[in-house]
Amino acid sequence: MTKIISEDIFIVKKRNLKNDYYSLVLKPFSKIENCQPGQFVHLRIPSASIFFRRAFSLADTNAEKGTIEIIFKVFGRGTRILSSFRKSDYLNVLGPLGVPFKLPDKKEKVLIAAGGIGLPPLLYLVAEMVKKGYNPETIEFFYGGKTAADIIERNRIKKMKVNFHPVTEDGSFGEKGLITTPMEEMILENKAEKMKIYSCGPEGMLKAVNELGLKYGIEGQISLEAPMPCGIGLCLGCVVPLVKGGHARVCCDGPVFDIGEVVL
Amino acid sequence: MTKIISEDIFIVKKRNLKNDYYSLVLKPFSKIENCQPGQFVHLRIPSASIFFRRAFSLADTNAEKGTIEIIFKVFGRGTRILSSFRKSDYLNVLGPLGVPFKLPDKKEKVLIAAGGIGLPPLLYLVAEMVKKGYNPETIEFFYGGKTAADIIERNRIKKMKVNFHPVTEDGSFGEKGLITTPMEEMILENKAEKMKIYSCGPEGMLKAVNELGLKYGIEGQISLEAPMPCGIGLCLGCVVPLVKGGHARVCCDGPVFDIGEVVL
Amino acid sequence: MTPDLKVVIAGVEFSNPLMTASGCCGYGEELSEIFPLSKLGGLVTKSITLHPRLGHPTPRTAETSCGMLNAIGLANVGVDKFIAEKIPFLARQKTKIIVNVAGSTIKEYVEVCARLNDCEPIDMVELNISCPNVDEGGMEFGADPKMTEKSIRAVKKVFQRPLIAKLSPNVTSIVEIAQAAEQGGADVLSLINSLVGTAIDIDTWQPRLTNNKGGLTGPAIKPIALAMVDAVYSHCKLPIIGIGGIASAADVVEFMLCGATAVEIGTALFIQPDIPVKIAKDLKTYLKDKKLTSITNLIGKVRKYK
Amino acid sequence: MTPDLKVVIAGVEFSNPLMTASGCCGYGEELSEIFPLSKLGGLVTKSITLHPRLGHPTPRTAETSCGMLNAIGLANVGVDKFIAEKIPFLARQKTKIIVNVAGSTIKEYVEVCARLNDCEPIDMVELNISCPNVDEGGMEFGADPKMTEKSIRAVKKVFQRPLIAKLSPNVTSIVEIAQAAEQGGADVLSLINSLVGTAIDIDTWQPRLTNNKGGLTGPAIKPIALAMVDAVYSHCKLPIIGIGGIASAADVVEFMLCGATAVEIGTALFIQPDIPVKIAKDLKTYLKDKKLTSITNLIGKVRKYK
Ligand SMILES: Cc1cc2nc3c(=O)[nH]c(=O)nc-3n(C[C@H](O)[C@H](O)[C@H](O)COP(=O)(O)OP(=O)(O)OC[C@H]3O[C@@H](n4cnc5c(N)ncnc54)[C@H](O)[C@@H]3O)c2cc1C
Ligand SMILES: Cc1cc2nc3c(=O)[nH]c(=O)nc-3n(C[C@H](O)[C@H](O)[C@H](O)COP(=O)(O)OP(=O)(O)OC[C@H]3O[C@@H](n4cnc5c(N)ncnc54)[C@H](O)[C@@H]3O)c2cc1C
Ligand SMILES: Cc1cc2nc3c(=O)[nH]c(=O)nc-3n(C[C@H](O)[C@H](O)[C@H](O)COP(=O)(O)O)c2cc1C
Ligand SMILES: Cc1cc2nc3c(=O)[nH]c(=O)nc-3n(C[C@H](O)[C@H](O)[C@H](O)COP(=O)(O)O)c2cc1C
Ligand code: FES
Ligand code: FES
Repeated sequence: MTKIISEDIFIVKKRNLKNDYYSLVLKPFSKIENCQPGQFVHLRIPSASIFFRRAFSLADTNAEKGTIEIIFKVFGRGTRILSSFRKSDYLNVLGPLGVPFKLPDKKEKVLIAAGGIGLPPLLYLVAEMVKKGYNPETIEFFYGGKTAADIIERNRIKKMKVNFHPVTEDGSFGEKGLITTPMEEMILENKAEKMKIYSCGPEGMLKAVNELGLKYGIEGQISLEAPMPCGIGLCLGCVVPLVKGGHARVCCDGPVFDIGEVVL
Repeated sequence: MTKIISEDIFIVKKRNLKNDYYSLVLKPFSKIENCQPGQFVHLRIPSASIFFRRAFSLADTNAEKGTIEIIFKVFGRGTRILSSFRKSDYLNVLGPLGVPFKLPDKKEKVLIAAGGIGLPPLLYLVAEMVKKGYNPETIEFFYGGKTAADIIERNRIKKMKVNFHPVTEDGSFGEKGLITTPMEEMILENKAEKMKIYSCGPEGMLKAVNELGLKYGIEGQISLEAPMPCGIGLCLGCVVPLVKGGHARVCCDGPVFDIGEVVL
Repeated sequence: MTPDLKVVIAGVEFSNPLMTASGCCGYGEELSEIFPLSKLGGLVTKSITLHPRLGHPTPRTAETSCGMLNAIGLANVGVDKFIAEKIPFLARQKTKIIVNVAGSTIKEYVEVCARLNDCEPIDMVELNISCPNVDEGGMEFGADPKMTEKSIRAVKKVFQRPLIAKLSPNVTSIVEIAQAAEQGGADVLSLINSLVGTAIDIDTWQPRLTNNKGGLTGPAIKPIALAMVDAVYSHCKLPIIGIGGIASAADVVEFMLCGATAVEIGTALFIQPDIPVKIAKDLKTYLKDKKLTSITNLIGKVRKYK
Repeated sequence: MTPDLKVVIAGVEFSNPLMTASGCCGYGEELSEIFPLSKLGGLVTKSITLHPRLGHPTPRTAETSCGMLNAIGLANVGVDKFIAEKIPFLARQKTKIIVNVAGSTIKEYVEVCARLNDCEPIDMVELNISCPNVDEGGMEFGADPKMTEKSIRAVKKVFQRPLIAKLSPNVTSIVEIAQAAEQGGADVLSLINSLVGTAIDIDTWQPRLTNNKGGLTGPAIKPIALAMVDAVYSHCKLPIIGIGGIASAADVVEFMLCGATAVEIGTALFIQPDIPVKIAKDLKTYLKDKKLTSITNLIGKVRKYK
């Protein structure tokens, strides 16, 4: 049995979450049992101006219903066209792809660091942890955006009963500034505890989070983006340099890497 | 004011006429007042595998509603994708294009010779004639297809009260054979009358109709098809040789030509 | 302040850098039913030859992935009829008129250009030394530096206004050909013409073109054209007109950043005949966003990696 | 009766004419998670060089209209690690193994091929004398008939199994290069490699590739590749492996009608990694419809216009 499949699956639910943010629920995905948080799917967008597939992190899966969810923001041509798709349209999905997050020990404090459209894989990670019996009170959910409009799915996060720390650059929702400031405060206040960081978001943020982890010796993982022609390790188009030397492919050696592993 | 326009217009009605035959009604088309039978529109089909526009004869127009109708048969990639479009989708339409049919004298007997998907422009022509007060009894509507399934819009033809002569190659509907046989009989029976022929259909049929016209000295017009990259006379990709020498562009010197004018 | 789209090439001022490419706008009449030709910086006519030509039989175009093949075969009315019947219309249009000239011998080029020299409304001639669709020569001129230089030098003697050499991409080094054209006295370079290609009908096993092969054009070839403009700009002093797959303002910006002073739009006209009007509008918006006052600020400004 | 997809090239039998192209299937491991490699006639590895290479920094790919640009820069593990770590996996696959070799000097090609000669599971070597993405040479070999002949002759001395010369399309006459390769002793020709191209980011004004330019591949280039296969088939006796934009069974049929005995599929794998399996199935259907018993009935059977 192959581990990865490419198949046409249907949009069963489409939601416009806020402004340019959308959620698509798709089914039936044959490899639903293989999916883990941190993995992504590669979608083919049938249009004249789109040649490559586009990568989207799994934002959730539902094994009983056979559904997967992706959440995206309209960014360029591909996502614009994707946002025009409707319920009962189908898309060709290749996946699940990439190396998933390694779950923390149950005793550890977990710092989630989501930035902008880096949210989806972390939503899935936390949902999975809660489902697996992790205590949501040990999960500190930092989520930063430019402005209030970039903090989506607030109720979904609150429902998971984690400690929610929204941060916006303009202070229009939650704390004002960048998430690394309250994160560093949290780290300093809880020096005695064992902690793990999980992060996904814009490059600048990942860099800051990576440094934070290195500075305080906190282990954790970050999920990277890269241009991904194939998504499965064939083309070598998505490489990042490794601290130990050499290159790693973001699509199949990642997208999840340990803090301190890659040169950012 | 330019004579031709390119604009996005909406599908307001889609009908699956029979098997692979579809009708699309589109609006609002700004140049509706300019449209005449024999003219066509050039549709852009937004898809990765379709580069050129595709030409479709006007099958009807409704000036009050601002709608145009096209009727097509799924033939290749373009028409297959077109058949997947739905109500409220929009298409970019370039038109109206080409030289229309010249209407006959009101006293003349009119022989319509439609073959397969050559029907749409002739439907429009006859509807327009009836609207303009031509006596439908003087219109002999020959319409040939491979089999019964290829004779579409029968009620629509009957409602126009013309003399309907369906012909199928396998005899599954109407007379058996090719339309030129009953047409020739009709010509021989009505030698005394002045007649005009209007035809659109597959190449072989047009050739036979053209010869019929020449043989009996009956004037008329045929509407041709050709590969049409631009549809407006820019590329010279659609030329046919003329009997008098030289080339004519099917898209803008045609698609309607006089019997005896082009080398078939 | 609205940004300025004006560009000057070999002393001739164009109201914007957008021209229609040879063979893609006939002699302008049809396009003028879609938009006023004054919206164009310039119009380049279908290739004119000494004698009228019918070209190859239909099918002489074929659809390909993001592009097309054509083997029209230089169908045109011939220089005399062109001057008598087409120039009067063109002369009335408020746009620059560039006549594209093709031939199968140097003598033919010279003869056509000599007649055009006496025709006042013509602003420039573009020498098609690169058409892949005629057996008699066309292509060979453009593939051989010596022939390129020689033919241009000969034409320069009889045609007094600016001369554009239109280069073929079907060569090992377009820079070498560009330099030969410069040597021969060309005032401007335009590139690229179409790339040799073919397509087969898998039902009939026949080529999709009666000429068996043709020229590939359209968005498919844009990256190739862009790399060639970039290479020629780095090795030649002449102003460049970029051609190949242009279908948007973004494409025009790319070509200008790589060194083009103006562009020609070909195949895109078949898909969207009013595209030059939209591109001109979008270019203004782009320049405004970038806080640039003149489109000439873009020319050759690509910021290459070291 | 199921039609036979088997083809024989230089004495080696392939279960079908479908191979994966160099640089588009790594060393086979990843693809084997999508479908069993036995479904392929053959697999062509990423270019192997004497020493390991990291290639150019990211971004080293860019999307284009119906195609892509890449300037990976021959990233590979080097011949020693390839033999030690990749060959054991490849040897277990029930498909033909073709190792693509690149170098910047003839000596390097020879050294790599000598080591591969001792490596039993390898069925053929494909000499990449045409990669546009390295400054040190690659490209020049393939653009110059003399260098082509010389490098192939040198490799033939050390590599005893069939040798494929992979040709560059960035030349005035690919026929001339093909004949030089034949002269040098190549057993098979494969064509085409990618076409030099570039793309610019109009926001940053930087090229989309850190190497400033790259190679254009994918459906966009298919008509060019097809015309080159056709030209080489008409002027050379060697068997041809067709490459360039193949993404469907129809594409394979076109290439074979133009003279290819087999094909390599590259970029299409990135869009639809299981495409070779679908193509093999569709080819059988096509042959059945056409009442042909063997796919070899297609080779060179294009019915050209006179
Ligand atoms: C592992 C991973 C997970 C992701 N998860 C999400 C998610 O959950 N939600 C979300 O909104 N976004 C996600 N993204 C980003 C998403 O793929 C981008 O939004 C998308 O690529 C931008 O696409 P676009 O077509 O809208 O923009 P475009 O402007 O069309 O593309 C952006 C630019 O990137 C280039 N590009 C796009 N795709 C590729 C490619 N595959 N290879 C090379 N160049 C390319 C385009 O050519 C263009 O220049 C993820 C990306 C990765 C790598
Ligand atoms: C004036 C005119 C009026 C028409 N009216 C109708 C009508 O009313 N109803 C109807 O069903 N059909 C009509 N057609 C035919 C219709 O355009 C064809 O069905 C269509 O071109 C086939 O398209 P396809 O995409 O389904 O097939 P495809 O298989 O995609 O195309 C058929 C073949 O023709 C080629 N081709 C398609 N379009 C072009 C082009 N523009 N230039 C060059 N080659 C091209 C394709 O490359 C392909 O090889 C008309 C054609 C013309 C010229
Ligand atoms: C149908 C067609 C006809 C053409 N005829 C000519 C011609 O007569 N002379 C010429 O120099 N170029 C001719 N060309 C080439 C174009 O001028 C242009 O160089 C080429 O199409 C690339 O630009 P594009 O991709 O924008 O179309 C023709 C192109 C097409 C598509
Ligand atoms: C990402 C990428 C990497 C490539 N690397 C190599 C290579 O290392 N050696 C080589 O000979 N060709 C290489 N090629 C060229 C392909 O083998 C093939 O010749 C070309 O892509 C055309 O085929 P296609 O259009 O099917 O992709 C590469 C192509 C791509 C897209
Ligand atoms: S995207 Fe192709 S190797 Fe990662
Ligand atoms: S289709 Fe272009 S001239 Fe007729």
